[in-house]
Amino acid sequence: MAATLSVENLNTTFFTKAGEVKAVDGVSFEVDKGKILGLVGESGSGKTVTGFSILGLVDPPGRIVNGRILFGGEDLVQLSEESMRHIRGKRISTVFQDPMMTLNPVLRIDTQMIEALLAHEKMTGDAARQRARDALGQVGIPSPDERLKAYPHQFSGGMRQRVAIAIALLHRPELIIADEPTTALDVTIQAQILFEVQALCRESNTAMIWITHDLSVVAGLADDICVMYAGRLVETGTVDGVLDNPLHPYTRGLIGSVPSRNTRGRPLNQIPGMTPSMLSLPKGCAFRTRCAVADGACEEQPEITAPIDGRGVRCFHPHMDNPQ
Amino acid sequence: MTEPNAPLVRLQNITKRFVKSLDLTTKLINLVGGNYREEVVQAVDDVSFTIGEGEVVGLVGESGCGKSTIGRMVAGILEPTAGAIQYRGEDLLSLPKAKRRSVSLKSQMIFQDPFASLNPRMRVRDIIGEAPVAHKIVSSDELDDYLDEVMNLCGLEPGFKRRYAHQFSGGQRQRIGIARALAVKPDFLICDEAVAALDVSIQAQILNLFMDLRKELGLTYLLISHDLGVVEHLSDRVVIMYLGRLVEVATAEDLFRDPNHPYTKALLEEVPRIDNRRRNFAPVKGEIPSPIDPPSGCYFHPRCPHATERCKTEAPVLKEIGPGRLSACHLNDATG
Amino acid sequence: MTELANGLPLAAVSATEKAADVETPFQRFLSGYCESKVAIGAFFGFLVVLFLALACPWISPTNPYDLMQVDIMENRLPPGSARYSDGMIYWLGTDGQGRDMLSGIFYGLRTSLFVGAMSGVIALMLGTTVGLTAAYFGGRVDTVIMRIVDLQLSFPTILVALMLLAILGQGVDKIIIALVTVQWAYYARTIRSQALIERRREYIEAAQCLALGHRRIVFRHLLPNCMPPLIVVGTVQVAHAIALEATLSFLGLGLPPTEPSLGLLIANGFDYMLSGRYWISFYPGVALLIAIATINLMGDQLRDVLNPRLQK
Amino acid sequence: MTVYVIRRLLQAVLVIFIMTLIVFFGVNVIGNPIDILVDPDCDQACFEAAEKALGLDKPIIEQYFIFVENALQGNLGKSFVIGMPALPLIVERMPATLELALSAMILAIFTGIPLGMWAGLRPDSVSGKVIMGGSILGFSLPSFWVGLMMIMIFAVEFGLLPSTGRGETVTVGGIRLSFLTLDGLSHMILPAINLALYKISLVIRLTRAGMREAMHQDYVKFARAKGLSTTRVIFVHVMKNILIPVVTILGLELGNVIAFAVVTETIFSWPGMGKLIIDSIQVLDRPVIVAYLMITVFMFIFINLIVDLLYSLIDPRVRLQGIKA
Repeated sequence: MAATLSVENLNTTFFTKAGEVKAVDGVSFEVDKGKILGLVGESGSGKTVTGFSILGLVDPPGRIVNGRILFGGEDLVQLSEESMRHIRGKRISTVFQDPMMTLNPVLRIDTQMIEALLAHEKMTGDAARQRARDALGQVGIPSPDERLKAYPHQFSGGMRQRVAIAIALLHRPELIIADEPTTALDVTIQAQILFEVQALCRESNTAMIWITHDLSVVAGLADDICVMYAGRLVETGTVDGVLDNPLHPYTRGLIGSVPSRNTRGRPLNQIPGMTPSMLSLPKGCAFRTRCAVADGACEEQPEITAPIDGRGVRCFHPHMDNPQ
Repeated sequence: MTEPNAPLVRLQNITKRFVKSLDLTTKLINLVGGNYREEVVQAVDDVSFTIGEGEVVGLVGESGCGKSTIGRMVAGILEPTAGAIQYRGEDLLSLPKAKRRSVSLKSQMIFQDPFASLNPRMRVRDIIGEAPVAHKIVSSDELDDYLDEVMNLCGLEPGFKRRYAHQFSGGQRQRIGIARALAVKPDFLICDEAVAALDVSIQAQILNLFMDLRKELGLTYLLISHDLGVVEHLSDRVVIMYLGRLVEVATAEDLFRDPNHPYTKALLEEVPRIDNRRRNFAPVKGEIPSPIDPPSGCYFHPRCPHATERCKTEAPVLKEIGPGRLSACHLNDATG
Repeated sequence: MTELANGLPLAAVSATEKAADVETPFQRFLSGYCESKVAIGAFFGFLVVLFLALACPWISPTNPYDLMQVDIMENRLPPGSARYSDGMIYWLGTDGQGRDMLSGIFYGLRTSLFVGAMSGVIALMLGTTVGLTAAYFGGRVDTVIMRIVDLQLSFPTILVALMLLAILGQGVDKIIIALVTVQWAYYARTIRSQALIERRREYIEAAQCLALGHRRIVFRHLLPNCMPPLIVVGTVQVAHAIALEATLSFLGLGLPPTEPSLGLLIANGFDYMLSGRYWISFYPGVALLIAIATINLMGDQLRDVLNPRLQK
Repeated sequence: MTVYVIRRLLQAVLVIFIMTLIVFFGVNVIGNPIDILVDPDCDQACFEAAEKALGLDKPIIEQYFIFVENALQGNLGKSFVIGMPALPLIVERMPATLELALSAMILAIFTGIPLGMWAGLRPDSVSGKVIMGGSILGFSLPSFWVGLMMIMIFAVEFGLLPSTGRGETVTVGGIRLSFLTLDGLSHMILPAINLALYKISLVIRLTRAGMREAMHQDYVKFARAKGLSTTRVIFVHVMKNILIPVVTILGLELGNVIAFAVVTETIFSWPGMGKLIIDSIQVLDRPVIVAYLMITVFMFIFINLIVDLLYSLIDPRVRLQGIKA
């Protein structure tokens, strides 16, 4: 069975005044129907740009310089803006981080929902309103009829994010790209959203890419993980595989950095140094300068290898002494 | 965990109200029969707890629960509307001005936003060195050596003294903020979401720095955070807040092993954990109510799975339910 | 201690750092400003205007207000004509009284820039004081001050200035008073809103937490960070003041004929224009345009460079 | 919302009261009109008689109360010079000024907004840069000088357009209007453009700045991610967000345009209120000055009030605050 989405060797570069920034550098992954892929990385790792690249929404000075994005048998990179527009919102939809910013503050919710429907389907205004109302109900918004007439600022943060999710679900998309959708929310509200997203994906068999910096959220939600560092994928695999047996030193460091009940009273296993500037990455492996096991070999760029079945790691010295 | 012998800071019935008072027009309208009332936000409602010498107390709650307001009152940036704050047994608010200044210097705050918390027009040496010189902790001649010492302590390269804040990354900026606080030789650090804005790997560095400083300098911490992982990692005791009120106080061990209050339980249930895979999220229902218009009785009752009639009318008081454990829930009365 | 420090690549940095590594906010501002060639051009253009205005007693061919040097018979000569007595060229012609236009423009620039700068500086100081007071004290003081500011701003500047001058009469001091009156409110509003934003920022809270004195917080922490929008407003207002002064003088309400500004020169030419003697009004207008445009162009780039949203 | 309206109304009344004080006492400081009006050969008796006839012999406080009492009845005094009641004198001139001001505003809106949008959408294109350069020029051009140059080029050199007066007018409902006749329209072109020039630049800059800011907002990206067409994103999502501030500022600028008409009317001999006030200031015709000020104050307060209320109607965010307050 072909994957819903298959990204092959994607390169997105920003041509800034200060120099070229390879925000996404040779990224490849697949998402299957009904599966949730967690795309994990710290700020500046290129995870958001990856999402925008799939949607064809990379703004100048950035552009996709290389690679293929296969979706439903078509290469999205090659599609015209007009054909891309028919995919966006209909077959691939998105949820962004800050629900305060993603809904237009001066347009009513019904306007914003109905326009999304009419952009892709011919239907009467009444039918569209009906669909919008049902979608609000589906994501657990009480009294959707009244809420349709409200403006975004009349909703709480959690409710706004629900509206955004309702809009994303309007056309029953094949793929949802969710970019840190719960980061701005409180724990109890985050749990509600995660619960609903999970249920909706399972019901409708939608594939999803969940972009986040938070390993814990991915642990609870996703099936597979891709870890990004400085624009490159450094490790891929199933959630259990990667979190229980991380191969890349960066992934190991990242997991060790998360405070939890096991680390109580002990120093965290921190990664030294800072995230390098994307304008002056170290030659070869970008993680080299912060890595404990780096040696001369790392001055060359490592390729992704699969030392274990179903796993991928971009490292000359993957951590192998704990194979399960 | 033994009950700390000497409390460093004691909060007694602290209340903070923010009032948006009526303007002339609304008063005039009220005169002719209008019914406009002042908008009152009870940010902190009758909160009491202590922080022992050398202890790390975690203050946990969701947005709008008043945890930052408490931090700012303890740090002396805000004044409580009612109640008393004692520092080593001295009532901070009734001290004479000069004395109060020197006492409140002993409590320093680490802020959330590493960008907004450093003055962009000052060099690192002034950011860190201004206060110690102003308060005559060091003379300006000795300042350089002193700065080297403080900066080394915080993992900052002393050679960077002449730089401006914009030349540093988020993690380094946070270290500068910590150095600024430590430079006035405080006993007590209030960390208000001090790692929330940082990347995970940098966050770990700063958390380790906090632990090392505690060992090195015998500091006491009030750790304000929404992140239960961080709180569990560092705290000795934990205080849970909901909508301006205390909900539960317990040692970290007790609390995370056996939470008492339904809200605490819900929080612990729902915090995502790295060792918790593909779980079924079972969230608590409802929204966080607005502090302008809180529910009656127990503030948590509209969302509580165990709420009874009593919870709707009567606000539960914080009661001792075990050694060093307090909880504000009517359920504890029923069970024993 | 080494364990603490391992978060940083210490070895890579030498303990004594070179001055070049330290980028001051001013240097950052400068490199931002220099990104636009137009802005650099505007800056040098403005320097030239400023030089002409300052140095005019020494560089202008004649002193147009020294009656000894003016020959009333040589009035309304077109540009390029030569003086009868010594053959000096009137590059831009002469006006209705036979004065050299070029010299008149230099002197006019001097007056215009002086009035613009002077009123700008006074209005800035007044507005800053009032605005900071409002922001710092808040409450009733703030309400009263801001009501006055709103009131002032709801009336068109030209109208207020017109009325003031009608009351006060003509004169450099009078027009400066009028310009300050119509301008201070812009500065006050700008600094107040900026101060209210900055006051809530964490570095101010940090300073309070460090128990620094109020005066130190206001002048060392708050004020310097409120400057950027003030500078932007300042350039716009100075340009505006120069234009306004010229307009008022043109209407015969600004400066007296003894203190010729560019507006007055243009007004003088109005009468001759219909007979095709364009130069008496045209060239002073060009000079005025250059002075205002260079300031506006600089202000435009300043706005981009100092915009906090674009900084980071 | 009602509170908001009441609050604004109360403020307006207060402002008008303060303005009567300022205007009246301010204007009374201007030189003594008797000196100008009365024959220099006039003796003391005739001097006093003139003073009495004009009501200038009474204490100034009393004069003020008489002034307020009369003003409330619509009587703002008689012109010293023309001898006509000041109020009708000004009201008669008002349509000419309003006609000019409104056409300038319309010009500003219909050229400024499209140009600003274009420049905002393509900030780095040649056309975008030209528009911005033009707007800086428009911002910097002293409008009185531009007026002169326009007269010189279009009226003197080429004789294309008339440079003075209103031309042929049509009376509609007792109001004389120029823009309904071809001749009148040709008389209006130069002054209207002259008056509009600065505002066009302002609108371009406001629109462009708003456009550039809005284009980077997440809601625009989200709208695009919904698959909306570019036209819809720009003309619904972006436009509505920019138009709110632009329209608000323009509303407030209307007062400014009316005031600045003073200059344009003087240059083009347009027989409006502005020309009248300049003439009156020059002869110290106190009642006319006072009447003009009171009328403009009233007008500005009215305009500001309407704009504020409209603003709170068109911006949903303000509307909610109003309800809460």
